[in-house]
Order: sequence, then structure tokens, then C-alpha cells
Amino acid sequence: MAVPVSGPGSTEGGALLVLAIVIPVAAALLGFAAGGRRTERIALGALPIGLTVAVLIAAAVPPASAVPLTDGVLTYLLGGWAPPLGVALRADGLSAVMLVIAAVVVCAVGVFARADFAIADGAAETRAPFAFWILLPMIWAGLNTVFLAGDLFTLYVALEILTFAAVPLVCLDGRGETLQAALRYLLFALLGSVLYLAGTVLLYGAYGTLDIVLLSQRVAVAPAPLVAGALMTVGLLAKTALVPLHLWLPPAHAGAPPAGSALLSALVVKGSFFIVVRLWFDVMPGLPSVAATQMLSTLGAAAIVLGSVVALRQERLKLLIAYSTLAQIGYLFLLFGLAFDVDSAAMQKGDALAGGMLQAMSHATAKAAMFMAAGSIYVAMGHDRIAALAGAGRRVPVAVLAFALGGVALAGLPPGGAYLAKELLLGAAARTGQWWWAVVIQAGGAFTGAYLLLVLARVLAPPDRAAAGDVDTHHGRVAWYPQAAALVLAMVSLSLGLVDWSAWLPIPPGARLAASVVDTLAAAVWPVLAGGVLAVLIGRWTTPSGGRLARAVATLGPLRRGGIALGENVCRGDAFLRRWPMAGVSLLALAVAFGAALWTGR
Amino acid sequence: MNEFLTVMVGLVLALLALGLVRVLRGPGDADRMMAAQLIGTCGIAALLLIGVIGGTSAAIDVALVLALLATFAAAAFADCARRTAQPGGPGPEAP
Amino acid sequence: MSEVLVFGLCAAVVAGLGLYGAIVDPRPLRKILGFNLLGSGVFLFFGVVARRGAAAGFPGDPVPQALVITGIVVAFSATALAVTLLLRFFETTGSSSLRDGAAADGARDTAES
Amino acid sequence: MSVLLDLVTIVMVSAGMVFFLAGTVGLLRFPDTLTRLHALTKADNIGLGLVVIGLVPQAGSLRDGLKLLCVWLLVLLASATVSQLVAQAARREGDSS
Amino acid sequence: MTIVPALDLFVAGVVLVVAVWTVAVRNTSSAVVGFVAYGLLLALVWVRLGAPDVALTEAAIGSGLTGALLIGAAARLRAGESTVAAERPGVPVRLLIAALATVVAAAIAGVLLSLPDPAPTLAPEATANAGATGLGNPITNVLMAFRAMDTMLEKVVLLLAVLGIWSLSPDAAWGGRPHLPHRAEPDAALEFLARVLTPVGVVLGIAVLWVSADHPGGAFQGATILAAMWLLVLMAGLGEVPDIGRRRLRLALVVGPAVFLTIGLGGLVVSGAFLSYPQGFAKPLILAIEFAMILTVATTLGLLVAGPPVAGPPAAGSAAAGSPARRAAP
Repeated sequence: MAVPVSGPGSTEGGALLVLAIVIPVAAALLGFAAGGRRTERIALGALPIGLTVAVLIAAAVPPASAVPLTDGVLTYLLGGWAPPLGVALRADGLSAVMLVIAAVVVCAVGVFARADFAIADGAAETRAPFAFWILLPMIWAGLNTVFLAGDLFTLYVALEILTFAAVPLVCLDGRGETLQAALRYLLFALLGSVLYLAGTVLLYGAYGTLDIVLLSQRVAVAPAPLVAGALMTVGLLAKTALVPLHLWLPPAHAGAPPAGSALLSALVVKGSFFIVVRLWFDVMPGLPSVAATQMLSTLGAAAIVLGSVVALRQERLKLLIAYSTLAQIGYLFLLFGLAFDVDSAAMQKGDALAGGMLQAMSHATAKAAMFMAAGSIYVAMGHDRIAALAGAGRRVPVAVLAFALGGVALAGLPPGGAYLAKELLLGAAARTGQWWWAVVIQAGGAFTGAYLLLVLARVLAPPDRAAAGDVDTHHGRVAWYPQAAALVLAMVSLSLGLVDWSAWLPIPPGARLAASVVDTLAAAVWPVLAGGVLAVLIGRWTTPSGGRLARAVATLGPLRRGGIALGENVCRGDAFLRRWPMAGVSLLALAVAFGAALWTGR
Repeated sequence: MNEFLTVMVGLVLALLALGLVRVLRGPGDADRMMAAQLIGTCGIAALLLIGVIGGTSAAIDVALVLALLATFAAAAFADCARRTAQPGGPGPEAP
Repeated sequence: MSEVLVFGLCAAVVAGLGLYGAIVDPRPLRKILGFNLLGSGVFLFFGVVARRGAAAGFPGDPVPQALVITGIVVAFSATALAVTLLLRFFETTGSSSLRDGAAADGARDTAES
Repeated sequence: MSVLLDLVTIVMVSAGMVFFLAGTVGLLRFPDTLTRLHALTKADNIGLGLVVIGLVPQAGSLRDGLKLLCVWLLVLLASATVSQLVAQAARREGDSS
Repeated sequence: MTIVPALDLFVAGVVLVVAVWTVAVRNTSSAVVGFVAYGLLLALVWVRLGAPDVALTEAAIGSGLTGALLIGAAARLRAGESTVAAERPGVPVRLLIAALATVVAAAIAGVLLSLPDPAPTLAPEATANAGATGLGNPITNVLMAFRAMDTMLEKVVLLLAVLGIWSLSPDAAWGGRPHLPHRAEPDAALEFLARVLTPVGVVLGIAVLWVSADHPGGAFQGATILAAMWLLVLMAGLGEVPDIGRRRLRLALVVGPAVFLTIGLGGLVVSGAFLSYPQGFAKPLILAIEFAMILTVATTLGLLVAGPPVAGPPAAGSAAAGSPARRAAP
């Protein structure tokens, strides 16, 4: 058939991109039609196939470090129609690594979920397992489409698939709180996606296409792309729950079942973040201004502080991890301030972007491991009140180990992916002379260490004799494979630092990491030390009654009271920001602020 | 001819607006149900006239669908009003 | 070209109204109505952009019009999901408020349902 | 010939407009729901019928003309039954409030 | 001629008045009625903008089905209305939000004025490539050939919405049936309306689909009309929604995207690209997809309005009473 190919046609590895989307969609459709036990088998069967396709794509992506989206990339023209009329699928280094990480996390969650959502053979089909085993491949299909689609409207439909698959996951257990959390999530996410759509229509009105590559060639500084950029960015921030647009995330991620929380925190949030990166680095790299990028990074820094401090004040483990997600999302957005090159006034695909993406990858694996471990702890202890988790270490040692390793990887200790990401971001901060982001990055590591130590101190404590009596010891038997899945993911996150990512991520060759022993040692010790101090000061823990520790705490008296006061104020600020009218005001105010910031850059 | 039809459309829309204000403000639900019916008649007349003015012959298909769906909406209103007026009342256990 | 201007401004005003309604009104059903208004405003803008691109014998550029049809169906399924979620939340807890504590104190059945 | 057709259109559509006017004035002036319903469904329908008849000569092809008449028949059928439903609702509301 | 702009101004004016009414009015039920009126009036605007296909979609889905959905919800939420309405934010916050919303709307309107004058358009390209599918209607070409991926993904979104709604049912009701509460004594007028209107609706729905090859129409618009007729039949009590566990219902919900996917993969093998159609076979294949699509979308839209399953599953083996009257969905 005369394929009207203008511009880069389908490269030979292109068919893999189609498979990456078609396999999860087919699994979901087959599962829906088959029903009963076959739904679970079909979903589990699709996991390895999808993983191999993701790995093949990562292998097929031509190694190109800091190259624009056009040539170092796998392309596939859907239906044979070239953009601007048709839709193209494209996979560059960024999407390849995100595809692999998404596949790994989905497989691990699939193994973990067999414990909660197993459908017994011959048993009648029940609601939650049937829904879960279709939502899992649907979330995967939505994510793969987000990573591969080359057209802004296809990205919109992919975002809707992601949101529509995530919302039922939040209220799968049907309690009042989770239904309210799901409703708040859906309504706010829909506001976000309509703002994104408003941005796409302005771009189409100005340039007659929605294809990313063609737009990057046509976008110039004009009112249409500026307003479109502001609206789309704010819409995507609402779906990524960056502070102050985070009203829906903590209750939603804490209320979902463990497998659901792992998917939501690790992957669903990364979808809209990836589109923000696509938007600023590929669609309109020349448009952002110093003000806009600094504002985005400032929001990230605010998210780190607010998320971490409120996490330290939480009483329930799942809420603590949910607020930790809030903080880590802020961490991801630091890359924008660092990646803006002042003299060329454009976003540079360099070590900052590589660091940000690496942080996203290590957060995805580590956070999924932590939520799965928290799920196992909940089953073993019957509750997740942190204060009463003493003795969990004995009951589910593998899960607690997974939690610890995940936390360690997240805090940025070598050889974790977050450590490599931190080094890249610090390198970018040093290169561009923005020392304040270096301070924020170190503080982020310290805060992560803080709430990790807080939980570990409690979980590893010997079961106190008095409490052991009333809690019946055989509360819940936890099978081995859910804990193993969490442990594997934590190990993966911890080993991401050892891989040489320069084939996929734009790591400039000059940024070889200073592998000196002193640096790595300092990087290892800092989060633990500073974290300990922060945990003692702000963390929520009851002062032990007698003994040396009590006297030590007494000397800290005023500091401790100051810390607690700070913590309380931040919690009140968080509650204030998470009221619906205030979130709406923040949404619109940010849209106006981004529009103004981009306008100043003209 | 088009000028005449345009004036007519303006008139129909004016009558539609007046009727809508009265119906939407109506005290009871029954009054508001008439809004769908009002649009069924005035709206479709305006649509047919606009179709002729703009020359789009497809406006007649739109009018057909509009008539069908306005009826469906009015039936849905009536059915819903009748259901809530049942002894069960509009409480959450009504369905 | 007048209808492009008139309906373009109408679309922007409706989008503003939708935004206002979706954020200010505390009742979730009114927020869903606001979201629908905002969505129809953005789709109207797609129609205006399509009308501006009328060429080659068509009264409007077919690509944005096709996007609008897809968008309307997605917006309807979003509304259906949101309305059902709201009704289920109202049945379970007896309150339809999005305020933080509302679900907890209004919860009829205990947490361990 | 076309002048005659145009004349027919003008006369019919104007007549239709008169009925629409009557329907709307009835809608505004009548005291309660049932009488307003009466004005709405009866007068407006005839108005629409006349407008449709007025537009048949303007229609491009015979098929369009027939479809125009179908529109009117559909609206006639619909308004007959819907007025019943609305009347039931109004009566139920009347005795319950 | 100066009269036409006045007409547009007037249509836009009426639409805006109804939109302001929908946001401003106190009582939610009248806000929903206002929204239905707004949706139907929007069809006029779409005809003025030269997009009859979208006018069909907006009138059918935008106001018909959404109106039925919202009016039912408004009635059932009326009990809890007053408590929540009290949480209205204070005047300063409302003014701030109004100001910010105005700025955003003004920014969008401002961009409209600054759009380039020879408006960039894909209409010429759409006509140039229309030969590949042999279809006259450009929008069907775009939906089914050039951007077939969006249409296929959108059906996945519809299926997800149905699954999301079903997953909101109580555990005991799984496998049961969502039923529109029709009352004991049948309502003569509604039953008459359903008996007479449904055949007309089904014929019109199929016609809108069949015509869509060359004239405005489409599978979605046809499916919406069929869904509206099915709901009318259910409301009149002449039929029952099948249990959600029934294999036929599940297949009906999946056949649309499944056929689209298989023909797409066939295109990958036969004519070199996913979602492409072999030369000369485009029209029959597209019509086959559209017929599968109309069946799925009609069933899906009906189920979206019908809601989650409420009654428990039927006793084993009891046939579903009163198989639904004449309509395309099983």
C-alpha cells in the first residue's frame, strides 16, 4: 500500500512498540470476557511476555546520549500514516528505561497480589479479584502508551486510561473513607486532564499538529504555546499531586489495598510526570524561562519539606509512606531548575535530566517494595499503627528487610539508583552554580533517612511483654512469595546504581562519578546521621520512661518542643492546603503564575 | 430569503429564551421538566432554520436525533420524578 | 469569520464558568456539572479551531472534530464513573461532603466492613 | 416557480412564528402548570409543523423533505406522551405539596 | 450580511444565559435541567460551526444520556443536599476563584485572537489521503483510519468505566443485575412511548451508522441512540438488564475493541502497519469494525447509566425473566 511517509518512517524495531501496548490491552479484554479464574491466569500470563517486549525495546533503542528526539529513536507510524495526519509511536532512551521499570514493578506487584486477590479454582467469581486482575493490565497499557505515544491527544487518552484504572483501585475495599478518597482523586484528576486538553487545543490552533516532533520544530515564542504550556503543565501537576495540588494523594494511596498502593505510588504518578518531562524537553525546549523552571523546582523543594515533615508526624505506616511519595515527587521536579541552560535559554538534556529519571526509576522500585512490605506487616500485625508495630521484625522478617532495603535505597545510600541520581543532580547543581538545590537534595536524603529510621526503630524493637498478651500472636499468616516479591524489588532498586545507564539516559561522559571512598562513605553516612537527628527532633515517638535515653532526651527538651511545634504547624498547613477550595485556588493561581513566568522569559 | 429566515431564527430563539426563563424558574419539578419539551419544539425549529440558512442538509439528521433525545430526557425526568415521589422517597435506599 | 470570534469567546466564558462551578461549589454533583461545562467549553474551542481551518471543500477541519467526538465520549464515561462513585459514597456514609473528616464521622458501617 | 415556493415558505414560516408567539405568551401568562403545559405542547407543535411545511420547498431533495416531515411527526408523538407524563408529575406534586 | 453575526451572537447569548443559570442556581435538580437545556442548545452551536457530526454527538451523549444520569443522581442526593451546601467557601475565597477563573478564560480567549491568520489545517491532507479508505465522510476517515489508535484506546476507556462502575457494587451483589427501579404498576404513557419510540430509535440509530460512510453520522452517535432506546425500554419496565455475569453480556462489551484489535493486527501482518487496511478492503473492514463498535458502545453506554449491580445473582439456572425487547444489544 502506498504508505505516505513524510519524515522518518517506521524503523525496523518499531513493531515491538505496538506489542508493548497491544499485549496488556489484549490481556485485559480476554480477562474481561473470560471471567472467573481465567482472568487471573491471563493477567499473570501476560506479565512475562510484556517484560520481554520491554527489555527487547530497551535493547533495540539505538544508544544516543544527549540527542534530540528525532534521530536516536525507535519510531512506528500507526496505520502507516505519517504525522501530522497520523499518530506515531516513539521510544527514546527515557521511554525505554521507564518501560522496563514499569514492567518489572508490574510483574512484582502481580506476584505479590496473588496472595490477596487469588481466585480459587472453580470458586464463583468475586468482585475485588476480578476487578484487580483487569485493572493491573489496564494500568500497564496506559503507562506503556504514555511512554510511547508521540501525539499529545493520544497521551490525553492514555492519561484517562491511567486515571480510570487507578480510581477503582483506590476504593476496591468499598469503605467510606476510600470511596471519598477515590471521589476526590477522580474529580481533581479530571480537572487536571481538562486543563491539559485546553492546552492541546491551543497548540493545535497555532501549529495545526499535535505530534511532538513536528511541534518541537514549529513552536516559537508566541502567546498560544505560552498559555498552552502553562495550562498543560498545571493540569499534569494536578495529576502528579505536586504540592500544593496534592489534596487527593495521601488518603488515596493509603486507602488502597497494598498491591494497589504499590501500583499507584510507584507507577501511576510517574505517567503524568513523564509527560511534563516530554512537554518541557521535547515539545517546547526553547520556551521555559529561568522564572518558570526555578518555580517548578521550588514547588519540588516545598514538596520535599512538607511531605517529609508530615510523614514524620504520621501515626499509620501506610499514610507515612504515602506522604513519603509526596516528598519523592517533589524530589523528581528538582531536575527542571538544574536542566535549564541560562546562556542557550533552553532545556538541556544532560545530567540533570538523567538524575531525575534515575530518581524516578529508583523511587518506583523502592516505593513499590515499601508498600508491599507494609501490606505484609499489616496482615501480620492486624493493624498499621506505627507506635504498636514492635515485634513485626520477628513475625515477617523478610518483609521488614525489604522495607529497610527499600528505604535505604530511597535515602540515597550507595549503591542505590537514588545515590547515582543524587550524584548526577549534585553534579548539575555544582556545574550551574545553583548551590541551593544541592542543599535541598541533601536535605531530601536526610528526611528520607529520618522517617526510615523512625519506622525501623519501632519495627525492629523487641515485642514489649505487656502488649504481646492482648494481640493474638497468630493474627495473619503471611505467605513467603509476597515478601519475596517486595525483597526482589528492593534489591533491584538498590542495584540500579551499578548499571551503566549512559546508553539510555543523557549522562554526559564528563560526569564520571567520583568513586573515591571518602565520597561514597560520606554519601552513606550523611542520610543516616542527619536522618537520626531529624527523627529525634520532629518524629512522633513517646519518650522512653527511665534509663539513660530519658536523661539524654531531657537535655534536648527545648529543641524537641520546637521540633514538635514546627511539625504541628506544617501539618496544619498541609491540612489547609488539602481543603478543596484552597486546592482549586492553588490550581488556578499556579496556572496564572506559570503563564506569567513563561511570559517573562519572552 | 436567507435574511427572512435569519430574522425568523432570531425570533424563535427570543421566544425560546423567554420560555426557558419562565420554565427554569418554575416552582415545581413538573415545570422544569417542560424545559426539555420546550427545546424539543422551539430548539428544533431554530435548528431547521439554521440548517437551511447555513446550507448544511445534515441539520435535519441532527433535528431528528435532537427530537428523539429531548423526548428521552423528558421521559427520564418524568420517570425519576415519579420514582422519587413513591412512598420510598428519595432516600438512598430508594433504588 | 464572525462565528469563529463569537463562539470562541463563548467557549472561553463557558470554560471559565465551568472552572468556577467545579471549584467553588462544595456539592460533588455540582462539581461534576462544572467539569462537564468546562469540558464542553474546551470542546467548543476545538470546534472553533476546526472552523478556522475550513478548507478543501469541508466546512471545518475534520481532525479536531474527530478529537471532539472522542473527547465527548471520554468525558461522558468520566461523568458516569464519578456519579456512580458519588452515589455509592452517599449510600455508604450518608454524607456527600468532600471535607476531610466527613467520611469518618458520617460513616454508618464500621471500618471493618 | 421558485418565487412561488419562496412565497409559500415566507407565509408558512410566519404563520408558524405566530403560533410560537402564542405558545410562549401562553407559557408566560398562564397561572398554573397544567395550563402552561397545554400552551406549550399544543401551540408550539403547530408552530413547528408550519415551520416544517414552510421549509419543505427549501429542502434540497425529496429525501430531505420527507425527513423534515418525519421530524415533525416524531415531535408530535413525543410531546403527546411527554405532556401526559408531565401532567401526572404536576398532579402528583399538586396533591403532595 | 450583517444579520448572520447577530444570529450567532444571539445563539451564543442564549447558551451563555443557560450556562450561568446552571452554575448559579441553588437547587441541584434545576441545575441539571439547565444543563440538559444547555446541551441541546449546544447542538445548535455545533451546526453553526459546520460540524453536524459533533452536533449529533453533543445532543445525544452530552445532554440526553448525561441528563438522564445526572437527574437520577440529583434526586437521590437531595436528602444530603443541605448539609453539604453549608460548606460553601466564604465570599473572599469565591471572589478570588472567580477572578482567577476569569484570568484563565481571558488568557484562552486572548490566544484565540492571536492565532495565525492562514489557520493551519489538515483538511487538504485529509482529502488527499481519503482515497485510501474510499469513505466520503472525512471525520469517519480520521476516526477509523488516520487516528484509529485514539478510537481503539477510547473503547478501552469505555470498558474501564463499566468495570469501574461494576467494581463499586456491594460484594454480595456481584453477578447480579443493575436494575433501573421500575415500579409495580406500569405507567401507561411511558410504556406506550417505549413501545412506539423504540423501533423508530433503533432504525434511526442503524441509519446514522450506515450513513456515516459518506454523510455526517457515526458509530458513536448511532450507539447513543440505541442506548437511549434500551434505557427507555428499561424505564418502561418492558425489559431487564441482563446479569453482569452472563457470558453474552461480557462478549458484547468486549467485541468492539476485540474486533478493532484483531483487524489492526491483521493489518500489521497483511498491509505492513498496525491498524492499516489492505488496499481496496478498507471500506468493508471499517464497516465491520463499526458494526462491532455500535453493539459494544450501545451496551456500554446503557450499562453506564444503569449503574452497578444491585440485586444479588439469580438462583442458579433461572432464565433472566423478560428478555429485553427489540434492540441491538443481546
